Amino acid sequence: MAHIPLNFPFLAAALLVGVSLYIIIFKKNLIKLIMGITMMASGVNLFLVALGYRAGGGAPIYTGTPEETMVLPVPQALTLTSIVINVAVLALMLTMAIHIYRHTGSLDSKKSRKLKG
Amino acid sequence: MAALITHSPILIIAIPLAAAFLTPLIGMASKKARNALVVVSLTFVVFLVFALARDVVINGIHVYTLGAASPDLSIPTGFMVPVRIILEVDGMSAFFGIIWAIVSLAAAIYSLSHIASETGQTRFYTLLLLMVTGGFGMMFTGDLFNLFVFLEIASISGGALIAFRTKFADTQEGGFKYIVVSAIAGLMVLFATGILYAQYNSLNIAFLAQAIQDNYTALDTIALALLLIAFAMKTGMVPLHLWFPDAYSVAPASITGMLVITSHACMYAAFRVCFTLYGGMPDAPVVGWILIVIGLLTMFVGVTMAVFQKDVMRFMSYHAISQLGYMWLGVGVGLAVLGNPALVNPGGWGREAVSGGIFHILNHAMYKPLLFFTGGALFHYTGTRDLTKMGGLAHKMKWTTILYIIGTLSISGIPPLNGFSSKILIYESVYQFHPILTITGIVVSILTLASFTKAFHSAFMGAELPEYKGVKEVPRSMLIAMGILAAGIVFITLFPSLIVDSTIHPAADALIHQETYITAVMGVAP
Amino acid sequence: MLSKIVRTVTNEFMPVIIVFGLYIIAHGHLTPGGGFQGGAVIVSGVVMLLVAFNHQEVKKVLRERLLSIMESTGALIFIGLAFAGIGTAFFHNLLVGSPIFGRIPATGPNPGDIWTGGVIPLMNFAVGLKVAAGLTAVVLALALFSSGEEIEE
Amino acid sequence: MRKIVGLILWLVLVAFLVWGMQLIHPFGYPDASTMDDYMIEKAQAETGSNNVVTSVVFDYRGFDTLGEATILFTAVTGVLLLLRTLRRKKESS
Repeated sequence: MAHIPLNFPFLAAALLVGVSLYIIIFKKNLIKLIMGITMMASGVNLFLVALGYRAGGGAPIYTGTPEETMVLPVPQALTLTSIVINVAVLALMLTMAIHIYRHTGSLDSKKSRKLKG
Repeated sequence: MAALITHSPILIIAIPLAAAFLTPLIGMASKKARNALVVVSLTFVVFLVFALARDVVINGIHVYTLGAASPDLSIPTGFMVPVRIILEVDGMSAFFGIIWAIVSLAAAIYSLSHIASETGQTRFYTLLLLMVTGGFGMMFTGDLFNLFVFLEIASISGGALIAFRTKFADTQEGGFKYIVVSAIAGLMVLFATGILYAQYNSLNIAFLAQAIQDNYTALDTIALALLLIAFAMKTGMVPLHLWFPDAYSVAPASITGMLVITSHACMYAAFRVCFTLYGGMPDAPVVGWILIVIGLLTMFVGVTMAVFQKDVMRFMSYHAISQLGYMWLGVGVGLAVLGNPALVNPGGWGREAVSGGIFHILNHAMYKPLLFFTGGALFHYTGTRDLTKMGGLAHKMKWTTILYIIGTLSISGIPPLNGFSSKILIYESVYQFHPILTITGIVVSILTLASFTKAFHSAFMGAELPEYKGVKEVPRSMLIAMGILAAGIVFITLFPSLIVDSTIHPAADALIHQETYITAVMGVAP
Repeated sequence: MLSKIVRTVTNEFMPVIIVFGLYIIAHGHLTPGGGFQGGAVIVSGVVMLLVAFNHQEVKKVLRERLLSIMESTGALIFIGLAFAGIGTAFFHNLLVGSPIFGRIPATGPNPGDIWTGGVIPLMNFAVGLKVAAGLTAVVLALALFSSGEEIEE
Repeated sequence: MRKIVGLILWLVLVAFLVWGMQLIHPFGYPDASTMDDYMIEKAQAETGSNNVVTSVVFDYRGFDTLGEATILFTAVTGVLLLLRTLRRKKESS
């Protein structure tokens, strides 16, 4: 495979993180904020998994596979861990968003802000 | 006993974890057994931590390889690179471990009566134990990805505990902000981990440190920036501090005390990154200067914001931010002069600056949870956190008043107390770097004393208010918890030089001498 | 509650989903998959039940207390297996070479043998139990929560 | 004003990241793979597992997985803790 001039997979991951950072900084809706964080997690996961790819490599599993080069296994394990962690964070954030909505009747982080500082 | 010491790094992490998994099962059967399990497991951990710390000071760094044929086999035989996850406990980790063990035990004891009347207690204690696990994991691990995992354990359990009192809206907002900040910080750490992994194909801190020392690239700078921003965000450094008082003021008081130490754990991670991982980099002075400037800003902004607060917990949270600035200042000065061996070796003021910063962490970890606990005691009976509504509580809560005074004198650095001994260490050494730093420190200290006196006056002094006729002294377990921390303060006050020689200097040396950390895992280069 | 067709299809598919989840868990050390993935597959079946049936009925079958016990048990088995290796080092895979799951496969590509992997298959089962019970509890709690809102307003 | 400062900061951050991505090794050709090659080579003999990813997840980096399971446990406990009051209200009504 020829050398890719712009390193597209990594670039895609960086742009995904960038877009999600924009959402996190500028959007006021709590659900949009949560979506931004989930997108950022996807970007980071994409980055991790792309790191482990070896040109022409197959999955690092020996069961019934032909002899071939294998991609790096560690990034896949890290991605697996990071996905589960993000599910956990997502569940907790949604629960709190539900509670905030119940207390204030709004998902707008500007309106629901009772605290100063 | 020798086997216990060998396995103690993992036992300290695994015992609270196993206890956390057991708590829901035992909590169904009996509340007393559950409380006993929590207290007993944490007490056992305290003993293990002290034994481990003693051994680390005497025998040097402890390395524990998980799953290997032998715990000290950090690199597989006939191979050059560490493969498995390695726990690495040096003077710095052991020092933080001691703090975390003591404060978490005190917080657990404090909770026994502080949340006795609320629902969901079993889950509360489960999360508390999980938070303890997360903190210890962060402090003891020698693996960058493992650090991220434990950072997430500590933050998720912390966020859920902040939102424990679901009937108030502000707890939910505080918890939400905490979780969001932690999630973003965690993802940044993960991104940086990925960048380092891409270059060196390893996740071990010691291996990466060696690789970075040999070959410093632009990508390393990006990773350093991401890691520093993430950890600074989690500790509440000034441009990124807005979430900090919101989250810390609404949690149950026992949890606030623990959250202060998780801040310190993130600070530990930042120090580990600056000194150990990036200790061999050429632009350490630049990073040192950044830490100094931000430290000064943090000190000043924190204390000025605190002066205007009416909510007792918010008031103390802003003071926590301000105190964290002292530690960044002391350690930042040490980092700025790291390249000069004459200054960071024994006797040099660079080493004293780092020691001062670290000593201040110990003192802060004793008096700030104590102050938060007294704030919680006020809330426990008055049901309000508003200082203007309190008054005359000294008549009813004598012990709480005395403990509050101890904490106040300590945080303001009044001479005989422990806060003074660490601040003087910082002032003296930092003066030789630049006098203006010391002057700012003293000004902040005076402002701290002034605002705490004002708060003391409005809460405790004055005539008894009619609405607080029924207020009693706080329950015994809360007094015991506060007593543990106050005893720590008194002990440090009485024997400052003993503490500095036996724990602070080993911790500072562990930070300064990157090479000992590396050789403990990688072995001596042939 | 949805129409009869949906409910019947759900009833028929539920065992298939559970078996598929168990397959993914059991073959975690041979093919892509493992405890987390298989547990998530089983939870997807529970979500299907929640969509098709009234969640009150689902709650009658899956009690929160039971789920909590299952989750803690799974976690305890996992950490127990990790503790079992502490004679050498925490997390040491002590079953490699033993009669239970102890066979060592030939190096290089091979057809695969279920009795390999040491503690790995056991850990997969523990994690699968934990994930299935834990995520079910979360999904149920959120579903019951939203139904509570509907009733109140 | 605040918005403009935020926008500038964001642009700097994104430019920083995009620039950094160009410095990473070309996609598909990792710079170093010593640790991973060790695992691919030795996983079958040391852990008995044909699936190298599983052997990494449960053996070489098993402690991470314990942490991962713990995080899930934490989140489940946290969610059930936070939703407790509301469900009690519903049951009583």
